[in-house]
Amino acid sequence: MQSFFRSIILLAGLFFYASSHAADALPPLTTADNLGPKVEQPIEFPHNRHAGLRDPADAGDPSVPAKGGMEINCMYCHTGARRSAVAAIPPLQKCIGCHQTINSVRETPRIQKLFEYWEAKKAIPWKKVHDLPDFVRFNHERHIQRFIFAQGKPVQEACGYCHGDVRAMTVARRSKPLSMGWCATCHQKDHPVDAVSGKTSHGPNDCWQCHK
Amino acid sequence: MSVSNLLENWSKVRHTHPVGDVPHEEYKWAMAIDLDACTGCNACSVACYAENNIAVVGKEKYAHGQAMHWMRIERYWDEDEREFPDQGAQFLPMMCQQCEAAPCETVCPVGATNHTADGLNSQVYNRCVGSRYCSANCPFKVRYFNWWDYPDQENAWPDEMKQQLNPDVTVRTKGVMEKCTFCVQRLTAAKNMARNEGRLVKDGEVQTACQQACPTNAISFGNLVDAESRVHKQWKQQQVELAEDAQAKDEYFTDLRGYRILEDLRAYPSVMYLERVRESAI
Amino acid sequence: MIENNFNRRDFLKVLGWGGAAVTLSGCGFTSVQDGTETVVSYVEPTEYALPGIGVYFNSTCAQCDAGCSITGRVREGRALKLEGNAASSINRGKMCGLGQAGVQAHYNPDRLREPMFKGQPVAWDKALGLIDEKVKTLKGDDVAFLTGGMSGHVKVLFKNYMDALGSKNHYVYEAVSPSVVRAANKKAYGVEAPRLRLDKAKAVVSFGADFLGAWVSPVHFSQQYAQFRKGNRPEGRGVLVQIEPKMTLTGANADRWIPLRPGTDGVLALGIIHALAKNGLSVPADVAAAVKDYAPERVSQETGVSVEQIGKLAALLKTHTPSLVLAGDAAEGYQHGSQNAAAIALLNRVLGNVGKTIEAPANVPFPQIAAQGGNRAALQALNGKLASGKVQMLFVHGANPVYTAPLSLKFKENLNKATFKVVFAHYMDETALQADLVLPLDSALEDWATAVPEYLPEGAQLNVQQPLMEKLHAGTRGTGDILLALLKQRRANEYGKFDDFYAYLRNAVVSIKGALGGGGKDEDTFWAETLSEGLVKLPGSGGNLSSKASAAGLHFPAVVEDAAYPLRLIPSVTANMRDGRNANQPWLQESPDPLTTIVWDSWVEIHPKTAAKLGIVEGDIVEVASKSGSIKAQAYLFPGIHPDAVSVPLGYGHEAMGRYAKGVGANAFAMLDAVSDQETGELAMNETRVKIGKTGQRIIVIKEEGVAGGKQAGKKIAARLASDKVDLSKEV
Amino acid sequence: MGKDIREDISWAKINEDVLRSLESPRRLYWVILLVAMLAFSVGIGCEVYQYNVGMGVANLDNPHVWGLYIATFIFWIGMSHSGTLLSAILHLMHADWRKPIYRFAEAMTTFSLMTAGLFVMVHLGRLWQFYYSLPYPNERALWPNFQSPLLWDAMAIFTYLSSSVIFLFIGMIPDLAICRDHLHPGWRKKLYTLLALGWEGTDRQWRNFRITYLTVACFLIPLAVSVHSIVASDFAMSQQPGWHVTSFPPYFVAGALYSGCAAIVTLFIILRYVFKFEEYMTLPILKKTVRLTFAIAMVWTYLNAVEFAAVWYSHDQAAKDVLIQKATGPYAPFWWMMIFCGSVVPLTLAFKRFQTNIPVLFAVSLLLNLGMWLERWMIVAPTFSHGYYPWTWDHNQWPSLIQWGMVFGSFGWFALLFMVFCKVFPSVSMYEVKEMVYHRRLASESQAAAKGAH
Repeated sequence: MQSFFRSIILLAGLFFYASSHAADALPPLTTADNLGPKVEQPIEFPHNRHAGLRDPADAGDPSVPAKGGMEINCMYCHTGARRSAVAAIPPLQKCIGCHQTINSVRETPRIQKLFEYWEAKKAIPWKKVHDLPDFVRFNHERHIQRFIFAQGKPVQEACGYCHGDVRAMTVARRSKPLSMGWCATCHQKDHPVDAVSGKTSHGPNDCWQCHK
Repeated sequence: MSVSNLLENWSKVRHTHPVGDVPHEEYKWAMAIDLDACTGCNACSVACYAENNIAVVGKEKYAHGQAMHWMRIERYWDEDEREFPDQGAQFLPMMCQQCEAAPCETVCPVGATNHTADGLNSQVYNRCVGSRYCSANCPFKVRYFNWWDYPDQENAWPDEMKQQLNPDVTVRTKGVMEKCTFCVQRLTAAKNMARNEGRLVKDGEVQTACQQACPTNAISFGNLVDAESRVHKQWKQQQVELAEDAQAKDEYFTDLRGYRILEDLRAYPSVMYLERVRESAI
Repeated sequence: MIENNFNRRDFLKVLGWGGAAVTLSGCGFTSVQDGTETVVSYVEPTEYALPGIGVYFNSTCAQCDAGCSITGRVREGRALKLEGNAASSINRGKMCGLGQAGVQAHYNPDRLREPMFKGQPVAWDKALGLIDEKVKTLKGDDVAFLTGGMSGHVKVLFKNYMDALGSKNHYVYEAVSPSVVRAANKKAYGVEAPRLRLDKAKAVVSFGADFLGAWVSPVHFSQQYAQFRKGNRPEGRGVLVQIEPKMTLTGANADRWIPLRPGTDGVLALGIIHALAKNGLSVPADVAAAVKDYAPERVSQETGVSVEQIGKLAALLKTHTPSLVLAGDAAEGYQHGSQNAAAIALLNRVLGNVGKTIEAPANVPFPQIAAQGGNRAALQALNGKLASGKVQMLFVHGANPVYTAPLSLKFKENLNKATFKVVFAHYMDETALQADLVLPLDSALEDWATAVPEYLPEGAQLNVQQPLMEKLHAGTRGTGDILLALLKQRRANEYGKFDDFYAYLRNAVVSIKGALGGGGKDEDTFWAETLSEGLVKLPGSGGNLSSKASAAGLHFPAVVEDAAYPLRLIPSVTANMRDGRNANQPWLQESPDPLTTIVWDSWVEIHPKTAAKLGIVEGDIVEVASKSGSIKAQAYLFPGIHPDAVSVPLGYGHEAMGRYAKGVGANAFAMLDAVSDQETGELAMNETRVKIGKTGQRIIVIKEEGVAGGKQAGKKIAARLASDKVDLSKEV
Repeated sequence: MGKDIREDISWAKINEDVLRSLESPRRLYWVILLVAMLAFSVGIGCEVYQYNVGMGVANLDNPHVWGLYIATFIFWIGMSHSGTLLSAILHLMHADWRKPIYRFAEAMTTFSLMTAGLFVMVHLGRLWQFYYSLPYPNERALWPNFQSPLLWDAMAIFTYLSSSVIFLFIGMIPDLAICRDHLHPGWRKKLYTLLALGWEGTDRQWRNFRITYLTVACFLIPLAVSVHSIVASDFAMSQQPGWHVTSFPPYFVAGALYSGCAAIVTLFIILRYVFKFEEYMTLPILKKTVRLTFAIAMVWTYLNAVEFAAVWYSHDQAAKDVLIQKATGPYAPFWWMMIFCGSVVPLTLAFKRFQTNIPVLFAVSLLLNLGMWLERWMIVAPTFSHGYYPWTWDHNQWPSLIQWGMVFGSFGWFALLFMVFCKVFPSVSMYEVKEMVYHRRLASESQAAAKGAH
């Protein structure tokens, strides 16, 4: 009987200990394998080419295709990010604007496809990769204003917190869970208000900040 | 929110009750509705349908009391049994009163309805499991439940009409509770803009859909904390205190017309009504 | 700023709105969904359309004729919501429910999508060709046009097309319009639509003018009403008395609502003058002579208004100057409607209101674009002509006469005597069903137009109606475009240079920019600013007003009772339904009638006393029968109606017009007796006498009001204070 | 009064009689089972329809957001109380006449709780998101609202249900061993072997068994009281007129015991007839149960009167209006029926000649249960029809057939579970009846001996 009670107490203790830890644990900060599902896009857009780091071997000769990326600022194309709730996919004209002068890749299949869309004046039906549920209101502008403009974080770090290391991707893939708990963990942390004052504040905790 | 967070902040849960020690900081959205100006024309109600993706339920479901009008206009008659209602009717726009100590909030089993820092009574559609306890406990009965899957109903939103849906407002599916939000999507947008400029939202910068439409300006809406706001001035002038369940002025200044409905239930509504005035001599 | 040569419809095409079908955002998915939805992306960027942020365009509301200016919110190429445009002196940024529902006219699933010839779809070229062929074979006089009230450049094109055909048969018809009062105003003040200044009046006595609900320009009047009610305005808080047999929304907001025996408005007006004269108001001798027979006792007996009440009214009007006396639908809808309106105008003259609260309207500098208000007499005239077989070809635009004509006119039969009927329509309505050729129109949110409202509260203004978004259906066309195409058939050299109506409109407006106050600006700037504002204020002098209301010839026939039809039918014009052209907008069907709170059906308002006499209770299906027809509808016991009258709302009972309108309620137009006002020939809307009988059926009335009725059960819910017990002076 | 049980029944006969109830069923059993299954499938059908189409099919509306689901939920929760009363409370009070009947009462507790739980589910607008209301760490980092009485409710019911199951099971262990020992090999034997946990009836096992059984019984009593008190809080903690009543918790508990006792009488009669348990479920035991029922009925009537008085003298006009509405409004027939069934009908139980009259008792017990079901409905519905806000008063909303179908189906579900239980497990506690017979014999022998010695 005693041993029975002892083992019961031990088991119960273990259970409560384990579950209180489980209940206190943070949700995972990335998806299991760091990669969301692969999304088929009409054109396999190489983010690494555009936003990736420069390869020192690239001499800057425009006629020779570069091996590395071009370190283009995310917001050069996703112009909505700093002024709208949605980051926005660049209009086709923006792609063409550069590519009509880049002859070195003009005949590659992807660019040819791009020009086909342009000539037909048809918008490219990109698929959403980071698609939050429709009842969620995520505001890019607030986050960009806070972390890039007020706090002075590097663009790719700030964007990368939710979008992962896009510099290394071709077609963008989701690498963070984007679950509610994941958002909340960051909102609970204190972040510097700006680059100088040393004041901090945490993200809003109201349901209606994100739920619409 | 982890357990330790929950425990640490337990005392703050729902502590937005309007007691002196926890004042509202930046915003406290509130309304004043002048029943003297209200003509009962229904413009506010239709504007609310347009802004908030409210489903048209159709005749049959209306008959079953399943209408979704977040803002309803009530029409009252005098009760003195005269042959004719020769002093007209009384109209009252009624919507969620955004109570400070909202009876609906405490009873929700999943915490789908909460108080925001701006003093709004939020309803999170996706969190709702549909126990309808909030509506059961609402004294004003201004919460509306999705008894049917309206997006799937044949004539609620035919394909063409789907294009009118406001992308800033969730389309509610069956089984969730909904109610007036004080057009929170507009408030959020206004706050966002003000934030970019490093300031607070100014009075008049944001209007609710009903206020915007109202042809007689009967509805005023704004930030009660902002001493410059019209709403603040109205509440102050009418001596209606947010944190009281009986107004001192009711005893001493009976010539003021501000009041809140069912105030004695201690829900502390955020909507002040101004009594209708009628000429006594004619 | 909007670019040159801008035609937004085409522009949106260039924009290449790649946004896939609108997703129904809902609570369905609770987790992240990758790669299922398509992102909104554009081919070419535009400065002002940023995804995720609404863009606002100014335009003009086309839901009624008041001409309110609107601002439409557009996101990702879709018009979402309409709000008032603060720049307009008509609505000053406000709107009514009817206007809000404008988006539902646009997105209505039952809109016509392609031209129909004898029930079969037909290409536009073919359709226009058919018209071309037909008009070639006809003389100008064989062709007639039936349109709603119109103004602006569409009106100009209509007139020009008529000229091109040599037709002078233009019938401007509005089933619900203040046409008798309009004529009476012309006689009394020299203008049809004088400016009414409720905001300056200390007291308003309205004989059945539902200016808060559905009369003339309700949003404007509502704003004036709010001013009028302000306790802290210099004139003090205004007093509103509404005198009418059936309580309207305005009546429900009056300080005193006086139920009047139907049709005795003029008698009461003269009675008040009599009482005023007795109270010491100086009254011109001719007037005093004319009213000498209208002693309070006699007036009281005829009108049912107590002597005491008449005295109170006179006392009110004597002390509260300036005041304003209005004549509305309830006063004008009789054989002697003109007399009623004239008597009321006389009362205004006696009170010295002319020039104070009744002011001269602004002159519209270009008469060809000024509003041409419709009336009911036009339909009767056309009907006569159709009956005689003189009309071979009929164009119908902005009217649904098959629905709104009383059955007693036999309009439908007469209409079919015309051999070729062309109907411009948004929906397959009752009239379009009778047409040989139906031309589907763009919605008001897709079409270009200009409008000059008939009732101009301040200076004259030219409202611009412009597309807020790309066309929803490829097969529809704008009225202007159709007319331009028709004109090109006849006057190619004159109109051939315009590619489309947009080009015509731009040219027409820009060419008179000097007169429109844009003399100093270059054309593009002026045009861009005009579109951006949504309206142009027209410079121009105020007109003149004369005060020549006279007592001469005022005569009121004794009310003749009809034993077989003991009750008076008052077809009511409600703010939601009006003449029924918006009945297919579900928001309006679901928006409860303010007074009865009934939705999705028509009803018969009966005073509880009358109902008790007839043994009718709420929900009884009753048959209301006149000499000319009958309808069946649910009874609603309504205290705000004269016991000698019953009231049925107009606008319900469509037999076509799509899923939301068809079969909802009963059509009260159908049963009206074809009795006309003796002076103007306008159909007298309130002259129909009816009897009422139970059918034995009973239903539960579908309404917002609950079992407590209008009672508050002793709680302070909708509270009221007497004006002498409240201090309004310090109010914010 | 006759003896509760014959003192000369041999233990072998007890085993034989009870085990016979586990053998191939009579036709009547199949008929009952079939009817129960049909009823249950009606309920299932209604729920499938409601799940797919929306709660609207239940004909609920604003303000009538709750209907028969909640009323019937309370009813079934109430039913569950008598099992605990008989098995735990009377156990602690050494009332040994409970012994032949407590097993099925305890089973009734468990099954009615399971039925009640279903009503919480079918009531939800989004049943598929039910898990939102469970407190467990999740990727949303969200917890349910611990302030909500509905959440307390869910927790209380789960605790009570799990405790009841444990209690039922522990009490059955010695009997399961008997079953194991007496049955031919087959799946049942395997089941009993598994469940009997190696029971051999050693002294050590008996001692541990007694302690455990007593401990769980002690644990269960406060739970039983708390469960219905918490269900009462769903109403009492709200603000609505007619619900915001301080005396609701005891009132609910009394009502629960009342309906439970009435149900025990009903099931007593049915089991006695179906399984021919006349030897064990004797009329004297029935009489004791009936007297207990009568006593509780009077307590309930008293508490009812207290509630009315409290409302009447409270100066809370809204609550008073609701009470008047109940007595005179559209719900009046049901309300008066409730008073009649709940307070007048039990008066028959005061008469000795009815206390053992089986047909009368059967009818009375059904009426009592009807009354108690109506009571729950009269708590829920009238407040919605006549709340604080007059504009939304709605006296004309009645439950649709879907709601009735599910209420009907729940009785099928309950009967199904109960009938299956009775066929699989001994519905009369063999070892305790043996104890009872033994104790009674000892007592009468010692009495007789004392007489003889005199």
